[in-house]
Amino acid sequence: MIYPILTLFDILLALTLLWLGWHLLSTEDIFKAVVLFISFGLLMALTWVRMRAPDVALAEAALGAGLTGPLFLSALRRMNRVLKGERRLDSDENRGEDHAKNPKPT
Amino acid sequence: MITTLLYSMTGLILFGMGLFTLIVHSHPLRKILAVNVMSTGVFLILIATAYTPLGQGEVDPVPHAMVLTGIVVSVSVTALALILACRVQETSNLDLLKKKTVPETAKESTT
Amino acid sequence: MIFLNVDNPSWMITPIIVPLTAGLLCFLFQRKTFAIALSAVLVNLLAACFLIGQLLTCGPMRYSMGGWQAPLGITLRTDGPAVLMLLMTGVTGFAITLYARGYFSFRIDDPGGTDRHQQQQRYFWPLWLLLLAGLNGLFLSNDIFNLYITLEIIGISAASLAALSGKPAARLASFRYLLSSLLGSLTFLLGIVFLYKSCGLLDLDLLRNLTENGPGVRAALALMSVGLLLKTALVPMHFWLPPAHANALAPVSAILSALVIKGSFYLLFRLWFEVFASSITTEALNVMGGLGAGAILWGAIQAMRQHRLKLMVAYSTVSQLGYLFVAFPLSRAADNAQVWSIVIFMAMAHACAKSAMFMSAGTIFLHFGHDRIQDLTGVRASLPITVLAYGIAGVTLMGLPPSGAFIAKWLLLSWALASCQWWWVLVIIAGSAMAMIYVFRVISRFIVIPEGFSSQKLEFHSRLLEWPALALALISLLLGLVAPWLLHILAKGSIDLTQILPGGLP
Amino acid sequence: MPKTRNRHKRLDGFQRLFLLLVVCLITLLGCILSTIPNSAPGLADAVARLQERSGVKSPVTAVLLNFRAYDTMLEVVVLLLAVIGSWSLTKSPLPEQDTDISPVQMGVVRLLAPVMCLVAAYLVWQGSHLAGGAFQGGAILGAAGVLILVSDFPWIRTIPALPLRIGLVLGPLFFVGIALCCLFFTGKLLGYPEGTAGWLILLIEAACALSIGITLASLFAGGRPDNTMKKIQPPAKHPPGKSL
Repeated sequence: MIYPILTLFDILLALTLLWLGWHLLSTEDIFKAVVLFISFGLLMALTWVRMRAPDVALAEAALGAGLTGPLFLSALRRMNRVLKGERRLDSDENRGEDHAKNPKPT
Repeated sequence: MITTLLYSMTGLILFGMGLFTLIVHSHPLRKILAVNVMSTGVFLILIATAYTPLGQGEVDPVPHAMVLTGIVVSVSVTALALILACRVQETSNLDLLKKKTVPETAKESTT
Repeated sequence: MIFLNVDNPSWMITPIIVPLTAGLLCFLFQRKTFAIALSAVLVNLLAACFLIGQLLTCGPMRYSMGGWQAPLGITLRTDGPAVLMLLMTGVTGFAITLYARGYFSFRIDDPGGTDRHQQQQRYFWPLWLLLLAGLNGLFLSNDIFNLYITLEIIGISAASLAALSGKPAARLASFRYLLSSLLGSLTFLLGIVFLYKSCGLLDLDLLRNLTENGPGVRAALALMSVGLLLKTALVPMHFWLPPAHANALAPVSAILSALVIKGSFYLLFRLWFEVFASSITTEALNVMGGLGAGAILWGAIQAMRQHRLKLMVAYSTVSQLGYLFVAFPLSRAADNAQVWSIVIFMAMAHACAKSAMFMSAGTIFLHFGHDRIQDLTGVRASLPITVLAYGIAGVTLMGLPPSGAFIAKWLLLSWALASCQWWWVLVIIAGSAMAMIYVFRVISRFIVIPEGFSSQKLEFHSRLLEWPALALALISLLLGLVAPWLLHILAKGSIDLTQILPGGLP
Repeated sequence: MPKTRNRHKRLDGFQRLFLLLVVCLITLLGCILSTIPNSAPGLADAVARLQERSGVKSPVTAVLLNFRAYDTMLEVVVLLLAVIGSWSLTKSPLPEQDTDISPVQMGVVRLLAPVMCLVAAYLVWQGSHLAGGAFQGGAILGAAGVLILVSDFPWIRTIPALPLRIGLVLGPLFFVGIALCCLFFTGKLLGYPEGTAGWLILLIEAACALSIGITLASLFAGGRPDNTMKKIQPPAKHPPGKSL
């Protein structure tokens, strides 16, 4: 009977999902969180396969891991660059004229 | 049935964890991650609802279509939120940077 | 040409498809965007009027997308509230489009920072038109998952619009707005999941006919309500609204305050009083009324304390939203069409008045370079029409006759007295009195002309900056006079249960 | 629940209260969720009954692009909206001189990108009978785009804005166009004429996959392309006069 094995697999998968989810949300290091998030996405793809949703699994694998992860990583890099002071200079950035016009709301 | 329940609960707990993190943590990236985890939780419940074990009939495809739609929506919103967060970060440091690099900003303002 | 018949339900897709296509074209071409946008909003307005006519002659209608009937396919429907909200969006949207044209050309003609303003204008039009399409889709849709997608369209475009001004404060506010809006839609989606799990249906008509009333449906309703309340910014969840609305560009503030909030409120109201009317308890209604009362008082108090004009107007939005929710507990004393009439009146009057107010505030900001209430003396000399528009819109906010808000408040008061719930009377009167204070506090500044004041700034004058605001303010004022006509539409379009198909597939 | 394990020390009063609230809420929702009887029929039967009229064999594709195609149409617009929003926020920060690409990476990208495009095309094509479709194909295309963007080929910076915009709008506009054509021919928006559903769906999927791919890549690029098109130099720390 395949049923108990499958249930065991389900429980393991669910616990791993929860564990990953909790860790990615609570680690101090954002980079680590993003990496955990990518693996979380891959595990989700596995879950979708288990739930007999191959379409969703394909989309999750491609989008969740293949795109959201890089998106987060590039945003993280961009933010770190800001923190380090190597800010990119835009020609369309605010020149502070609106600052002059509006004092801080009280 | 038990599978549906198990995965539904997992999804619900993921939703709760995301909600908690979204409100409590202040880092913008963390907030966006939290929203993603929340949405994954919701999708998991929906897919688990549609699940029927092998050999007991077809899986309901409508929730699958809904989740596909939802995943794409959540990716696009995530991307927008990330870019917005970067811009917030960049411009909120602007005042600080201005004091440090006065000549640069002066040059910049000639455009 | 069979589909050009007046009674063809296909007409109801016009307000969705036309702004959608126009928005795509605006993004594609980036030239002549104003012409595209203007024709789109004009067609939209005409379509709204046409749909009202169609409703009056043919009654409420259903339209199945792609010919697939209800349980599986997506249906749209028109009824009284929906077409009136379409009309509200059409009128307000038309005026806002004209104003936005004036606003951006003023900013672009302004020396300095031209490129930035051109960029703003370039992205404003597609975002606004797609937002309009999303709103119209929300008003017409009859499918709960489709409603979720329209909510997402509205949320994303509204947040992008709010960030358009490029100020750091606006970006931060927009980020918060986006996150709140996301949280709201996710909660809404969770509600849909609960609903689908317990009913297996997505169509609102079929859901209404369902007798099942278990805990699953209640939980679904609660989740969806919380999500929508977050998007509507009822008081404990209003934190995102004032900064987002006050820091945006003036036309954007008008759009956000007048239309975007009404979208989610309309959906909430429809869910409570139409779809799940049988699951609603008196306690839940009282909770909503209590929150509404809190919103009225808290928003008004905050509005009185503000030093910046746009923030004040934004807090006044928080306050005015409260009246919409006070109608909830009083609904037990009235029938369905009456509750709709009060809410629709209030929403329409507020949409026109609040957009007029934000437009006036924007014009004043453009001409004076700031909006500190303290220093806005003598605006009357430079911008008499704007001040007039502001004053008339203020009359509506206070709820004086003959404005539409007066009718709504009058109905609210009479129901409260009829059902012996006098505490609502106190709240409504207090809210109106405080509205009077915060409106007059600003107007008194505008009107006073200090000694030695010279109004030399008139060379910037643009008609598009002033007249749309005045027109909207006048509409909001005169809405009370056409009240019987609006009531007729609502009564005509009230929900006719016999019309609904019993879940038949083709 | 592992919720409280790690952060006991740093939770202040509000956070504890909120944690309690969330736990209560989730427990309540969990109880309700577990009591919902699994009796709701869902829409699986309806889909199965109408499957052969949809023109495709895969039920999910049938739902996405025929029965509930209106949802999908709006949802493609949501994607586009995200791009418009991001373009309105900022310019793309991509060009950076200091990333030097190793030849190995170059070779990998040169090999992988066409393969991914092929996979994407295959996914779109097989969407009519197996798992796959516009979103999956578009996602793969987008991933290919991300790969190319990361490798920082010099020609990326010279992509003019107009073709990019055409690529972005193509999918939604094509979808709306087909919808309106259907309205013209059958009197129903998105009601495909008899017998043409399969082809039309494939066409829509191809256009949408292309647009979704470009959309996702643009989202990764993180902003609007520079209209000046001369930006071979990195924008960082050079006088902006040159870039205009």
